[in-house]
Amino acid sequence: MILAAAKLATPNVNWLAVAPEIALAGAAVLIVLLRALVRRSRLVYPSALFIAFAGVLVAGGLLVPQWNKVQNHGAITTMAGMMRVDGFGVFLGGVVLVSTVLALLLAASYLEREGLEGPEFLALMLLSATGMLAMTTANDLIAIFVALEVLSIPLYVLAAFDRRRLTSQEAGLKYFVLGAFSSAIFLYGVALTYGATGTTSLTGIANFLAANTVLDEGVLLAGFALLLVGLGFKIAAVPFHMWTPDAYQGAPTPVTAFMASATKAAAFAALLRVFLVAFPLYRDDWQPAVWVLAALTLIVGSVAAVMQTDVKRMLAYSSISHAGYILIGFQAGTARGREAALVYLLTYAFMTIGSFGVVTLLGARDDRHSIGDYRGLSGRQPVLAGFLIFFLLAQAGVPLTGGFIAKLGVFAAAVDAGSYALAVIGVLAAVIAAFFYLRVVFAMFTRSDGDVGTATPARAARTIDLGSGAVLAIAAAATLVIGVVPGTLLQLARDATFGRLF
Amino acid sequence: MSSRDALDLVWLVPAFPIAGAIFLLFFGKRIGEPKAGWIGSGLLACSFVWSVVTFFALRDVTPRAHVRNVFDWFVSGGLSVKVGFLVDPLSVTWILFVTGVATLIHVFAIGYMHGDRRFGRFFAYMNLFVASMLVLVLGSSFLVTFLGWEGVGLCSYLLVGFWFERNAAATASKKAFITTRVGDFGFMVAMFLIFAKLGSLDYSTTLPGAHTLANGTATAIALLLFLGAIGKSAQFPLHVWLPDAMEGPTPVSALIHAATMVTAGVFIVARAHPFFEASGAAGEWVAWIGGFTALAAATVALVQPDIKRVLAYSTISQIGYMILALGVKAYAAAVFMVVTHAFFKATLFLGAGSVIHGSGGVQDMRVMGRLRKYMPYTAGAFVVAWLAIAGVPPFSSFWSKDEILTKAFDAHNYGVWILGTVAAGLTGFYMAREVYLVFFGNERFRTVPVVAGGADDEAPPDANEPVGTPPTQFDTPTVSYGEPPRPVLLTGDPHESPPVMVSAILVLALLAAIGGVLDLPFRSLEALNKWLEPVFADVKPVHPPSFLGAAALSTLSVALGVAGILIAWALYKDGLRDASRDPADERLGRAGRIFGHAYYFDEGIAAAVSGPVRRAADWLAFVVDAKIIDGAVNGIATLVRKSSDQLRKVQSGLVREYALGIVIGVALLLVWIVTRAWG
Amino acid sequence: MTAVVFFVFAAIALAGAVGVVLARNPVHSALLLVVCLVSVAVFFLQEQAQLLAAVQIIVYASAIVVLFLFVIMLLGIDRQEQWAEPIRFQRPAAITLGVVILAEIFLLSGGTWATGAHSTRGALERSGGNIKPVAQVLFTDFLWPFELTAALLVIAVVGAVVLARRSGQPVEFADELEAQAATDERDEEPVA
Amino acid sequence: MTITGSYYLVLAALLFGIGAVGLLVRRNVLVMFMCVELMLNAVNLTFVTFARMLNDRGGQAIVFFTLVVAAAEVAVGLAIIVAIFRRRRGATADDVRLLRG
Amino acid sequence: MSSSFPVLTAIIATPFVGALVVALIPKQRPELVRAVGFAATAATVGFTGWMLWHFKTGTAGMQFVERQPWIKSLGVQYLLGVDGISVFMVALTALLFFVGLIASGSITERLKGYTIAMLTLEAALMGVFLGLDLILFFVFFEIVLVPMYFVIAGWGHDRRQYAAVKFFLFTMAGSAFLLVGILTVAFLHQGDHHRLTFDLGTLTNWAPDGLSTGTSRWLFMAFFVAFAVKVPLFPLHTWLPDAHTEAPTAGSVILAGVLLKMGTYGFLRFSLTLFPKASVDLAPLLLVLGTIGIIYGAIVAAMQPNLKRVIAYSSIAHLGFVVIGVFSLTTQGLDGGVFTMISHGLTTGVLFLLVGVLYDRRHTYDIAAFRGLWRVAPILGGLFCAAAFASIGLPGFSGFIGEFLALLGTFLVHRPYAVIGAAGVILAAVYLLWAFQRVFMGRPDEATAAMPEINARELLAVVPLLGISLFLGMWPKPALDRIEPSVKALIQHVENNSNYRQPDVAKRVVRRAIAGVHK
Repeated sequence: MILAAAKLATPNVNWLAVAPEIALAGAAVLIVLLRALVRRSRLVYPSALFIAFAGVLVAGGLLVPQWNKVQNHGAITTMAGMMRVDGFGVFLGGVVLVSTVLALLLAASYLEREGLEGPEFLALMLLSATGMLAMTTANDLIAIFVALEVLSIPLYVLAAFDRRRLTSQEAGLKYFVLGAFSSAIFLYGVALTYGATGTTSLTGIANFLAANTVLDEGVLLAGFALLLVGLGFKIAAVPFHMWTPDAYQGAPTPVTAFMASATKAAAFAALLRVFLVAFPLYRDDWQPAVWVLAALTLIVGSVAAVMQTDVKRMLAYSSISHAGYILIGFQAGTARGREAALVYLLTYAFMTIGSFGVVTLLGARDDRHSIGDYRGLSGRQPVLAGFLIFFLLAQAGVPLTGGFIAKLGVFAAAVDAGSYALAVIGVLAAVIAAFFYLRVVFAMFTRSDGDVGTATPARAARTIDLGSGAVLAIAAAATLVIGVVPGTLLQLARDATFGRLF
Repeated sequence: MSSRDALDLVWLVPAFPIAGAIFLLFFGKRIGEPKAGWIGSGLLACSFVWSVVTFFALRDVTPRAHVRNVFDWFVSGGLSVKVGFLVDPLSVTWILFVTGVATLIHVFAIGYMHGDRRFGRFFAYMNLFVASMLVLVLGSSFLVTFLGWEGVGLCSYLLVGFWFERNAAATASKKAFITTRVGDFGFMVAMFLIFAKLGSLDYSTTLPGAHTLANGTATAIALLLFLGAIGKSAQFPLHVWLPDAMEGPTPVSALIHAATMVTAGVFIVARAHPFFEASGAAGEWVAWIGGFTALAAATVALVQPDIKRVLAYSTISQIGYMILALGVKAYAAAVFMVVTHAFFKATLFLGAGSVIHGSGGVQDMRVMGRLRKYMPYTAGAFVVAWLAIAGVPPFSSFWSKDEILTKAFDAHNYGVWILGTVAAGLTGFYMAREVYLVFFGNERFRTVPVVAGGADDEAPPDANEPVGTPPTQFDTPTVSYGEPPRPVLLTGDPHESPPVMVSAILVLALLAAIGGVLDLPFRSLEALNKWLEPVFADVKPVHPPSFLGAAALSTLSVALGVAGILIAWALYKDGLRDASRDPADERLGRAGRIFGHAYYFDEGIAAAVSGPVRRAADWLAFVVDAKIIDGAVNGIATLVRKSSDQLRKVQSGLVREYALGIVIGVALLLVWIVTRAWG
Repeated sequence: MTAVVFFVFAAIALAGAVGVVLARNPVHSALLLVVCLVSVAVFFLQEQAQLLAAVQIIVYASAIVVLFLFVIMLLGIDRQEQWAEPIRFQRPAAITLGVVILAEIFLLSGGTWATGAHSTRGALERSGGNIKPVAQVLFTDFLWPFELTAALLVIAVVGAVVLARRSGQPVEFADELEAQAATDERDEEPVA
Repeated sequence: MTITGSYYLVLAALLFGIGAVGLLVRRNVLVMFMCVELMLNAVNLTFVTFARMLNDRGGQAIVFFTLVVAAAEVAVGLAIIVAIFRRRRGATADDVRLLRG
Repeated sequence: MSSSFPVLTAIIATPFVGALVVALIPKQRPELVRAVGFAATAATVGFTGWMLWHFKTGTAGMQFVERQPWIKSLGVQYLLGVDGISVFMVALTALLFFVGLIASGSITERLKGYTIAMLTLEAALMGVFLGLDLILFFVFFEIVLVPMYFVIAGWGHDRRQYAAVKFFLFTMAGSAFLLVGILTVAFLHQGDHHRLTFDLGTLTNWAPDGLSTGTSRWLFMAFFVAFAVKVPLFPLHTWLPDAHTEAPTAGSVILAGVLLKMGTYGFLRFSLTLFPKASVDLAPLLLVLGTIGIIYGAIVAAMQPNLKRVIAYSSIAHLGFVVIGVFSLTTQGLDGGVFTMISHGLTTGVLFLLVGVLYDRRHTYDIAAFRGLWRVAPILGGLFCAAAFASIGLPGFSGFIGEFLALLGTFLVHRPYAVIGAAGVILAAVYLLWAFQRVFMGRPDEATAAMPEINARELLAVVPLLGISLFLGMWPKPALDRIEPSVKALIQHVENNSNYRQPDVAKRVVRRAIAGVHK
């Protein structure tokens, strides 16, 4: 048996490449162990928290040498080609980890406040982040599929984590049912692609398609159409978006922030990689479809948000429309488009986590966020109101915020690629979006003459704790810096996408 | 100091009143009555003196024109406009009588405006008014003239609406400004056309260049300028503002009618006559409009009950003569008429002012009568001016009007000549009617029952009453045709005005009497004609009339004038038996009503403005703008909101529907894929 | 022989699948799912995936379906389901779309399904079991996803524990939520 | 007659379709979830069939991952279902609609 | 200060730094907030004055140019410069903000936020007029919306939410097309020259030849929409009356005085330079809309029952003159257009300030609520009267010079528009004098009789503006001398790149003179 095992040609593992995932998963496992072994100590939760942050920070720290290595020596392909660590992956890995650490910071105080302390929460979040990280570097449809599940399943649980709230459970259930459904569709797409090309490796597919002309391309086309559906579901592209408002609204707010930022980054990583690496030759087939998806996403996301009365739900819709902007960058299919998508994802992560961060702090115990409750906020909570106004304006794409640079990038990519109409739809969607951002802004800014009965005193008295404060400060600072001096970030994004993806 | 040096200082002429205006605007209230009035009058007198100096200086230079550019106003592209003054016989004639007459009116006003709470401001406006007029006539280019032209408009607005507490005054001032602005539109477009064709707006380059223009262009320019003239000179159809302008204090009316405003139209046509010369058709238009206005306004004046209103229509009529003269290219005659008219019309208005002042603010002639007994000097001056305007030789207007009619006849423009001649007869009648009703006949101001408490009719009426008094029935002292005679409130007898007023009237009356010597129709005595010759040198002379023919024509017009006077004498020599019944009106019957209502022209416009025009504007503002355009904007917003609501409905919360959404997406995506694979 | 087996079990599989959908009692659905899964296992056998066939029956047909049945019993929903469809058009739309999508897929396949390269991860054994070659691939080429599935299992355990743990008093917000929605709509100032 | 791969693939597609339609038409969450299993199963069949047609080991290996994923999903999914329906009657998906709009 | 002093950056940065300083002052110290606000705006006025002093007359090019790379990967630069077209807009902005803060003395509620918003707004507007990189310009163009939104929404009147949102969305929708247009120009240029740049100078040199006729027309229209909304041109104007009416006094002053000019400035700076051919071809569209604006704005203004709306609609009419002047593409027209931009800022500013004075006393803009105010408050009435006549375009005030030149320039090439536009001059008198009559004339009613006269602070805000308007009306030459070289260069650029030739009036005169000799 030992001999037989020895005969097995184990693939060459580049440990640097997998180290971040190991760090995250290791931290998660540690927390689980801690939870299992030490049952009744007050220290469990703080230590779990410490481990979680340590894990994320270590993982993040490991991205730095990865980046340097990748920049200096080219991409690392390892795990039998299942994994490809390149600038693109590292960059989005960074986005994921930044989102994770911010979401963790938010969650830390939120859980305490809501009496939901659970090391499991942290473990699940870390495991989900592991999946996301794996997704950013996955170079094989199966790896993507598994990573997709690794990131999704914890999210189902996390969405339903607040057991006292029916809405939280409902969010989990809906997300789960539809997530499983879309996974099945995605997997069928993988199957068809496999049948059509004989491989699930992205590079393999690309090479195959480059070397062979597939005469009966129907199965192939159907395959990647279904892949588009599966990933479109994760990024909440219309018409695969309908879970988003419900799941985002129902889930505990830090989870929503995490879902909105990190998941989107990971899913876009997969989407971009699959289509730009595996199917660049079929651009004419998928590009129009993506065009339509982007347009629909922009329009529906923005329009549907207009009449929302719940701020959290409105933000969910706005995240849908943001996906539309990123799709614009994807649709361009150029290096500029990829670059723009990356910039957008990072900026968006800061903006959206910032927004949800404020919402987290303002949420009542029932996690309702009626716009009426925000009335007069600038008087009661000037700092929080200021942050939220800033984040909302940034999301609206006001210049000198990251939101503008991000939008500028995708529009530039669209125009560069000749997709003028899509650019126009994008800018008009931004106008509609501005409408509902402004509604919230106005509500906060309106003079509160004490006529607002719904303002919960507890909420009014709530102070900003250290963690949340840090999140808001970091997110705001980042959004601002990106808006004012975007040079470094744009250069990073350019380095991340320099040349071909494979 | 050489003559040229003196002419270079011509800017002093408008500078005096401008300085006065600025000074009085800021310090008028502090200085108070009557010093403010004396300062205003004094500065104007300085201006007159300097005008005289300028006149003598100009006599010494050849050619008889001098341009003094003060500074570059603005330069844009090929357009260069300098603020400069053109001193030539035409402008000097104007500044002389303007400053002279205006000074006297100012002096008169010191008495007339006694007790007004805005005494200082009144003189500031008056000074500015004269200054604007001086800029207008002295301007070396169309644009500088236009500067004064608009300044005149502004001041007329301020002065007509001086007693703005009265709604009638407020409305009249607005009407004056807007109506003349219609004319200004013509002036502006004329300037555009002149610049487009001649590349400049200076008189010195454009006027000599006028003859190079195509006939049509010249006609267009001429008629557009004439539109401006119509507005300022209150000719048909833009005459409507002038009768209402009576709402201002009487010295203002005198200034408007005699010196500063209505003659501006005559001036601009005279100044720009090369364009009219270059155009064949423009002159005809001008002559006919002038003739028509002269006659029509005279008919309206026949039956007016208001002492000032008769004079107002008479002004329109007289200016009609001047315009007629311009139309038949009798420019010098027109200028002559302007000057004489300034004298007698100023006399008449100040006389009327004196009457109103002395009789407690009454303006209704039907309740006057036999006032010569109470105000003899005023009556004397008024009679002189009456004879002058009626064209009785040897008073001034005889000479000027006669010259115009002769020129019209010589120009073979017989239609116009007939209009003018008939109007001369009517002038005799209505002026005689006024004189008889006011100064002769029976005393009627005691026969009408006195209503207690009607203190609002006093002039100046409301300016001194405490704030917040409710408006009274008679907001304005002006009496319209068809209104019953108003009750009179007189605590004592009517009285003569103070010396400061009377002296001004008497000086003017003297001028009115002898003004004719300026231009007697005898060789070597045509002083004004000769003086103006350099200006109108380019006018093709009509063949000189035979002396006999001219004499015959004058005899005819004088006869008509005298006939008019006699008829009036017959009708009014005993005054009125019943103040509410006017014999002339009754004899004219329906025509009288039409005349009385000024052919319903003004009323028609008013009805149109408050009716269909207003409705159309309302429709534009509240239907087109608010409902359609803004409605479309809000409609888009509503559309988005409705769509949003629809999308919310789609988002039903039912997970199976969400799944259906995904499946629909898959199906559609595959449709596209199928078309790609099989297409 | 293979044809007969195929058609018989295809019929059974389809019947089972249709049965899952049509059975009004969830217990029946679960049992019919087993039928379907077992039939598929037969196809696995036919296609030289012996190990998979076994795993299919052990993991799927037994463990998973048992879990289903367990939950059905736990929730006490082993009853007839209302057959009425509350959502209008859901059924016709679902069936139409299902047919359309299938039609599209068949149209796209056009009879030639497998156009890909052969044996990219190594050929299958023609005779004998495929256990060894498949396992070999699993631990070499598919090492990374394999490692990731470890995380998946941790997740499944932790997730299930977290969710099923009975703690904290549930709060009913439903009524309040709806009331809030109503007031929200009233609060809204008309904009644009 | 020979049973080519296409037969299996068509069968798998049919199963997949039935599963998808089932998910749409059934109101019981558990049954919906079973339908997902049906779909995954169809995919498995597809993979195995392709593996045979392409003579590739990969296809079979992939099925293992599907199975693991399905198992994990079932564990978590059922936990969610239990958590949410423990206090309600029935397990009807349509009843869960606090969140909408 | 040396000549290399980055004065333009100082002009943008000063108010912004002021805003930051204000942000650090505690709420409880309103007097400090005010002091810093005044200091910042005054310093901006000072820097602007320095710039004006050192501005070289008689040259067309950009002066005080500052150039720094900003976003390298997109080739975006921090590029500032000022020429004759923008120099007075900068000055006007500095002045109006200074005056606006003086006029904001009645604002006590949330003064800090207000001051921050105003100062940010000033910085952004300065950036709009100084930015010479298309993206930089767009950044400022867009950012303007935010503080303006807050000024309206935070300190406006009853329908402020509606007005603020409408303003924001309307103008944002317009600039949406601008952004796409800008990107398109830059990328098409990149296609030709393999260098992505948004430098206006570079693109100006390339675009006229580099773009096909069709493309340049589309792009012109994209730019047009953005600028037309800002101007605003009929029928895209309906945000304006609402925004102006609901904004607080200083907000209205800035809106009318500066914000609207962003549109006309945009036409001058971008549309004409980048798309000269399309500008010539599509000028009739602009002329028609401008002319409609003149007449329509005036008529609708006349019918408004709300004094502020009257003035708001009058802005539509005034900007109509600017538009026809600019698109007459003649020296006089452009001179007049630019001059009217300045003049309108002054006169309408005064009118809004005075209406604000009324509002502070009576809390209404309803014309019917006032009567006979002149009697009660002679100085206020006199100033309003003067401002009204300045706005009407009375010679002697700046308004006349601008409108006259604009109409004259238009007349040279497109007579009907000029003639119709000139008719608008009549209508201006109608609506303003009518409103003036209703508010200030007649017998004062009791409510009006109790109103106090204008106070010293308010006078301090109003008088300088009116004084400058008078000065520029009497002696516009210094301004025109600085405007004209840039205007001429712009027309030269248009002529070089199209078959349009400005009519040379001077030549015509020479010809005519010769003809006259031969006659």
